[in-house]
Amino acid sequence: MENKAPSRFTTIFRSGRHSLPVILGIFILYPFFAGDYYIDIAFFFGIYALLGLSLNLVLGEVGLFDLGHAGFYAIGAYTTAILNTQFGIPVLLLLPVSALAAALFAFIVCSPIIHLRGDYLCIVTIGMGEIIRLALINNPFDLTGGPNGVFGIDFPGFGTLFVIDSSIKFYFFIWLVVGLTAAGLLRLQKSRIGRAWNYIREDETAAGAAGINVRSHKLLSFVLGAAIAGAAGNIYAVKLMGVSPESFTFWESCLMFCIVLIGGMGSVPGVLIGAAFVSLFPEIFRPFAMYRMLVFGTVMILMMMFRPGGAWPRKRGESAFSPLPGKARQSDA
Amino acid sequence: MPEPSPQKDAPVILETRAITKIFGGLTAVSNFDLSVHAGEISSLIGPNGAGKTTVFNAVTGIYRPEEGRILFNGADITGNAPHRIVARGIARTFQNIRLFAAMTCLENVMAGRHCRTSAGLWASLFQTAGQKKEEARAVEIAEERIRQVGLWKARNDLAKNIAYGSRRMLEIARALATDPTLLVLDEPSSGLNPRETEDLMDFLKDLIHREKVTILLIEHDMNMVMGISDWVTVMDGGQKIAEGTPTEIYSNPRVIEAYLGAADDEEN
Amino acid sequence: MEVFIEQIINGLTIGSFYALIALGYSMVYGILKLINFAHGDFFTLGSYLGYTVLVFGSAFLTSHFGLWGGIMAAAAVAAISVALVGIMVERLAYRPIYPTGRLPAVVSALGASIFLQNAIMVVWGPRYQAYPAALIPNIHLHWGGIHVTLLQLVILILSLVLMGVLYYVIQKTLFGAAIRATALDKDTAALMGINFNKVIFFIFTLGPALGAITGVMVGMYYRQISFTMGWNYGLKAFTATILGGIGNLPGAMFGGLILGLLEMFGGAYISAAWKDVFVFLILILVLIFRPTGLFGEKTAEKV
Amino acid sequence: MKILKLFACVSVLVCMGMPFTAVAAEPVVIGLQGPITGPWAYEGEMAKRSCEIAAQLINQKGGILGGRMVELRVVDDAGEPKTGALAAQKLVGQKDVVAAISTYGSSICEPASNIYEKFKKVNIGYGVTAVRLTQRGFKYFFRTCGRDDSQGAFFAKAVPAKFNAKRIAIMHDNTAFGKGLAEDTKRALQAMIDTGKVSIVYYDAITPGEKDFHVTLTKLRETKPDVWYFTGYYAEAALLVSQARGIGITCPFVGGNAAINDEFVKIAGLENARGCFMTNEPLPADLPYPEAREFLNAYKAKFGEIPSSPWPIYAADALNIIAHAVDKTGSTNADVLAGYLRDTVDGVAGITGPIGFTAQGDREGVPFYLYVVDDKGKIVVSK
Repeated sequence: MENKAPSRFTTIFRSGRHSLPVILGIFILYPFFAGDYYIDIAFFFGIYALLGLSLNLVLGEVGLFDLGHAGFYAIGAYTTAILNTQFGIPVLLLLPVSALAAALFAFIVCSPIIHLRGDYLCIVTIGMGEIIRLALINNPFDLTGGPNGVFGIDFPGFGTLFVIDSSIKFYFFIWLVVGLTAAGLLRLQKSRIGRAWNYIREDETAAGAAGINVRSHKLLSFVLGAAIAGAAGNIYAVKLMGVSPESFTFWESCLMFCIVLIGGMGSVPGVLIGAAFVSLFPEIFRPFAMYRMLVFGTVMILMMMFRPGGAWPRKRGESAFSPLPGKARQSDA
Repeated sequence: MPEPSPQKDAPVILETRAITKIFGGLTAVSNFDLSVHAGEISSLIGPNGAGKTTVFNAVTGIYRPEEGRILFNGADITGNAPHRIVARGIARTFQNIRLFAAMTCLENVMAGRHCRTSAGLWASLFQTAGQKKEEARAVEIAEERIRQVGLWKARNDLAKNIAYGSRRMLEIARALATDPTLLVLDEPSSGLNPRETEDLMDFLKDLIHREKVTILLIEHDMNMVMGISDWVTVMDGGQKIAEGTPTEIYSNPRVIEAYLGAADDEEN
Repeated sequence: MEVFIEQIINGLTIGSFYALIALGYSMVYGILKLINFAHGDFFTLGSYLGYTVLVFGSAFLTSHFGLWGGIMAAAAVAAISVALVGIMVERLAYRPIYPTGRLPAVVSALGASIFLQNAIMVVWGPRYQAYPAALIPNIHLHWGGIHVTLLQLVILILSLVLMGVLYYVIQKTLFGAAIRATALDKDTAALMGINFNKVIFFIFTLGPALGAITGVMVGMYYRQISFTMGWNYGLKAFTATILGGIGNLPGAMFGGLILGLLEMFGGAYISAAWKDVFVFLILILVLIFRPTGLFGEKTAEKV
Repeated sequence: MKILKLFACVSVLVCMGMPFTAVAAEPVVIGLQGPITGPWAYEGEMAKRSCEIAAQLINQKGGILGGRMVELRVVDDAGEPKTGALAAQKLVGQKDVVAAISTYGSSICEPASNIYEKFKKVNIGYGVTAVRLTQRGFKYFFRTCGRDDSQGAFFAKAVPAKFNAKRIAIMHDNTAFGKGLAEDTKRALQAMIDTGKVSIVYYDAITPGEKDFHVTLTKLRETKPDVWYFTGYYAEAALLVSQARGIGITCPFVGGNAAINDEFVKIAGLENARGCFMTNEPLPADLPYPEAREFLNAYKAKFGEIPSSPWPIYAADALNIIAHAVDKTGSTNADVLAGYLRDTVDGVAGITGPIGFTAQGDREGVPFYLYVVDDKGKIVVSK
C-alpha cells in the first residue's frame, strides 16, 4: 500500500512535543463546560474509539478482512447484561469477564477458519456476526430476552463507596480504558508480536518462512481484538443500562471497518480520528436528517480518494526502535 | 577449481528419502533422494520445470510431500510447519524475492530474529527488563547482519525503495538473522549482473568458513555452480539423473544430454 | 410429497433472484475483486424506477405494448437508467481508488451504497411503495395439489434465460474471453490488447442493468418495495458469489440457486426464525472444507 | 490542519452546550422524541405532524396558563437504542422543556426512560406496548397507548368465539412489539388450551425485511389452522396475506394492531385484503369523540390525509394531557405534574377517548375492537 513520506502536517505536529499536554488538557476540562448531551456524544466517541482500536488489531495490524467484529462487541455486552441481571455479579468485575467471554468465543470460532484468506475470511466473519445477532434475537434458552433485549443493568462501582452513574464519570471511565488500550497497543506495535503481525500483513508466506507462527499470531490478534471489543460491549451495556439486538448490526461492523481505514491502518492516532469522524459526524449533522447520510457516504468516498492511507498513516522508520536503549539511532547516511 | 571438498567424512545434515510431490495429476517430484553434508556448498541444478523449487518447498515446509521422508540432523521434519523448520535451523530465500515491502530494511531483517526471541504478550505489554534486553540484543544482531550484506546505509529505507541487487542481499540477511545451520537459497544470482554474482560467490564462500553453516542452492548460472559448489545434484523431470563433484558433473554424458546438451548452442 | 415439490419451487424462485443479483455482482467482483456493496442499491433503484414507469406511464404503455409489453418497457427503462448510474458510480467512486488497493475500495463501496440508499429515500420517500396490483397478472395454476403462480414460472424461466444468455456471452464469445482474461490478470490482459476501459464499461453497464431487471421482477412478484431492501439482497448476492467461488460466473449462478434452496430447507424443516443462521453455518462449513468455494479452482500457493 | 478542525468543532459544541439562561422562556415547551430517520421514519413523521396539529389547536384556543403558547421541540432518535438515549439526554439538558413525549419502539424507549427518570422529567410513551416498561416502578414514565397483554386478552376473548376456531396459528416477526404481543396472546389463551377448547398448532417467527414467505406459509398451510394471528407490522402482513391466498390458505387472517392500515390494503391488493380482521384500539377514523373529529379535520386540512396508524394519535393525546396537566396545576415541576397525572387525571376527554393512568403509569381502560377490511377496502369495526 502506497506510503508517501508523511505530509508536512504530521511532521510539524509530531515534532511539536508540547501538543500532547494541550490535548490532554482539553480532554480533562471538556466535560466540565459541556452539557450532558455533549458529554454523552464524547462518551460514544470513546466507545467507537475502543471498538476502532480493537478492530485495528485484526484489520490494521494483521490485515485480516474482518467485517463481523460487532459480534464480539455483542457478546461482551450480553455477557454483562445476563450475568448482572440474573446473578447480580457486580458490573465492574464483569468488565474483564465479558472481555474473556468474547476472547474465548473468538478462539473457539476462529480456530477452524483462520486459514482462510482475504474475501473468504471476510464472508465468514460477516456470517459469524449475523449468526450472533440472529441468535440474540431468537432468545435461546430464554437468556437473551429476544428482540426486547435485557434491561435493568446496575451501574459500575465499588459497592456504594464510589458509583459511576453520571455522564462525567462515564466519560472519564471510557476514556481511561481507551487510554490504557491505546498505550498497550503502542507498546505492542514496538514489540516482536507487533512486528510479527505486520510481517503477516505484508506477506504471509514470507513471514512463515522467516520463522513466524502465522496461525497462532493471527489467532492472537482475533482473540485480543475480541477481548477489547467485549470490554467495549460491557461499558456500552452499562451506560445504556440495557442491551438490545438493534445495536449490534452488520452496519456497526462496517462502521468499525471505516474507522480503521479512514483513520489509517495500524495507526493508533489515526483510529482515534476515524472514530471521531464516524461518531461525531452523524450527531453534528443530526438536524439535516435525511441528507446527512448522503454527505456521510460522499465523505467516505472522498476520504478514500485523497487519503487512501488514512487521515494519519502509520509512520514507519527508525522511530519504530527509538525507545530502545543503546547507541544513537541517527543514520549517518 | 575449489579446494578438495570436505565431502565424505562430514556427517549428513539434510537427507530426503524418496520424496514424491503430485499436483493434481502432474508428478512434479518422484522418489527423489538428496543428501547434503555439513559445511559444504551443495547445488541442485536442472532445466526449468525439473522440480527443483518443489523439492525446496517440500524441505522448507511450504508443501507436504505425498510420499517419502525428509530428515534434518536425523530428525524427521516431513510436513512440519515452515516456522517449526526455521526454528530447527533451516532458513530460506525465494526465487522471486518476497520481502516486507512497506517496512524498513532493518525491520525486514528483524523478522529473522523472531524465532530466536521469546517475549510473550505479557512481557511485550509491560516491557519487562528481559524483553527490553532481548529486543536490544535482537536489534544489534539484525544490524550486524545488515552490515554483513553491506546495507547499513539503507537500513531505515523501505524495502520496496532499494535496488534489486540489494533486495537479494536483504533476503539473505533476513535468512541469516535466524542463525541457521542450513541456508537454502533459491536462485540467488538470478537478476544479478556478473560483478554482483562474483561478490555473492565470495560472500557465500566466506560465509562457509566464518560460520558453521551449510548452503544448499538452486542455480542456473553455471560458472557460479562450478565456481563454489562442493557437490552438485542434477534433476530432470522430477527425478535425480546424476550427482557428484562439479568436475564429474561437467563431463557426465547424461547431464550434458539432458541439460548441458541444450546449453551447447547457447552462447555462454 | 407435493408439498416438497412446492417447497423446492419456492426455494428455486428465491434462488433465481439471488442468482441473478449474484451474476451482476460477480461480474464487477470477478474483475476488480471489488466487493461492490452498491450493487444491492442498483437493484433497489431499478425496482423504484420500474415502479415509477409503471405507475405514471401505465395507461400509455399498456395501450401501446399490451400488459406484458408494458412490463418489459418498464424493465428496459429501469435497466438503461441504472446502467448509466452504474457508470457514474464507477467513474466517481471506484476508478480513482483502483490503484490504492482492495481495502480502501471497500470503504468507498460502502460510501456509495449509503449514498444511493439515502438518495432513493430522499426521492421516493421513506414509505413502502407498492407495484400497482392491476398491472400484474395474478393467475394461479394447480397441478395435482401443487400451487404455483404464473408469475413464479415466468420469473423462473426468465432468470434461466438471462443466466443462459450471460453464460453464453461470457464463456463462448470473444468478448467474453476478454472479460475472463481481465478477471484473471488485468495487466497481462491489457498487454494482449484488451482495452480495460471497454471491459469496465461493459461490466458496469451489464451488471447494474441485470440488477435493475431483477429489481423490477422482485417488485412485480412481491409488489412491495422499500429503500432498504437492497442491503439484504446485496449481502445474499455476496454470499452466493463466495459460495460459488470467486471470479466464477457460473459458480455465482449455482451459488445463488443453492442459497435459495438452503433458505427453503432451513425455513421449512428447521424454523423460519433460525433460517439465516442455518444458511450462514452451511456457508462456513463449505469454506472450511473447500477454502475457495464450491466451484472455485483450488489454486496452490505459487511460491 | 486536521487536528485543528477537530478542535474547532469541539469548541463549537462546547459553547452550544451552554444552557441559555437569557430571557425566561415565554412558551411552554414540550419535547417530542421519535424515529424521524431510520427504518420507522414514516411513523416518526406522522407523530411529528400529529403533535404539531395538537399544539396548534391548543394555541388557537388561547394556549394554557392564561395565554402562554405551547411550543413543540422535536428530536430525532432514529429508532435505535444508542441514539434514543442521546435524544433523551438532549431534551433533558434543555431546562425549558417541561416534559417529553418519548417514543416509538419499546427497546428505544427503555434507555430513554431511564434517563428521563434519573433527571426527573415526565415522559410519556406513545408507541411502546411492552408490558415491562411500567413494571420498573418509575415515577415519571406514563404511556397513552395500550399494552400487549390487554390486546392478547381481547384476542383470547373475542376471536376463538367469533370463528369458533379450535386450531389457532400464531406468527410474529421477532420485533420487540411483535414477539411481545404473540407471547401475551399465548399466555391469554393458556386457560382455554388447558381445558382443551383450543390448541396452538403453529407458533413461529418470520424475519422482518424479508420478502418471500412461501416456504413458511406452505408449512403453515399443512397445520390446517382455523384462524391465523399475525402480530407484526403492516409491510410484512400485506406480503403474508397476498402470498397465503396465492398458495391456498383460506382460513381467516387476524392481524395485531400494527398489521392493518390503508398501506396494507394498497400493497396486499383489495381482493386479498378484503375479509382480513385486526384487533386494534379505536382507529382514528372510528373515534366517535368530538375531540377526535376536530383533530382529524385539522390534520386533514393541513396534510390532506389522516394518519394511517393509531400511534401518532396517542402522541397527540400525550401532548394534550401534558398541556392539560400544566394548565390545571399551574406549575412545570415534574413531581407536581407526575402526581397530577397519576392521581387526579381520570376520564379527561382526549382524542383517543377518556384518558386516565394506573398507579404504574399505564393508560386506563383502552378499549379494543375487532376490525375488518370491507369490500370497498375500508377498515370498519366488525360486528
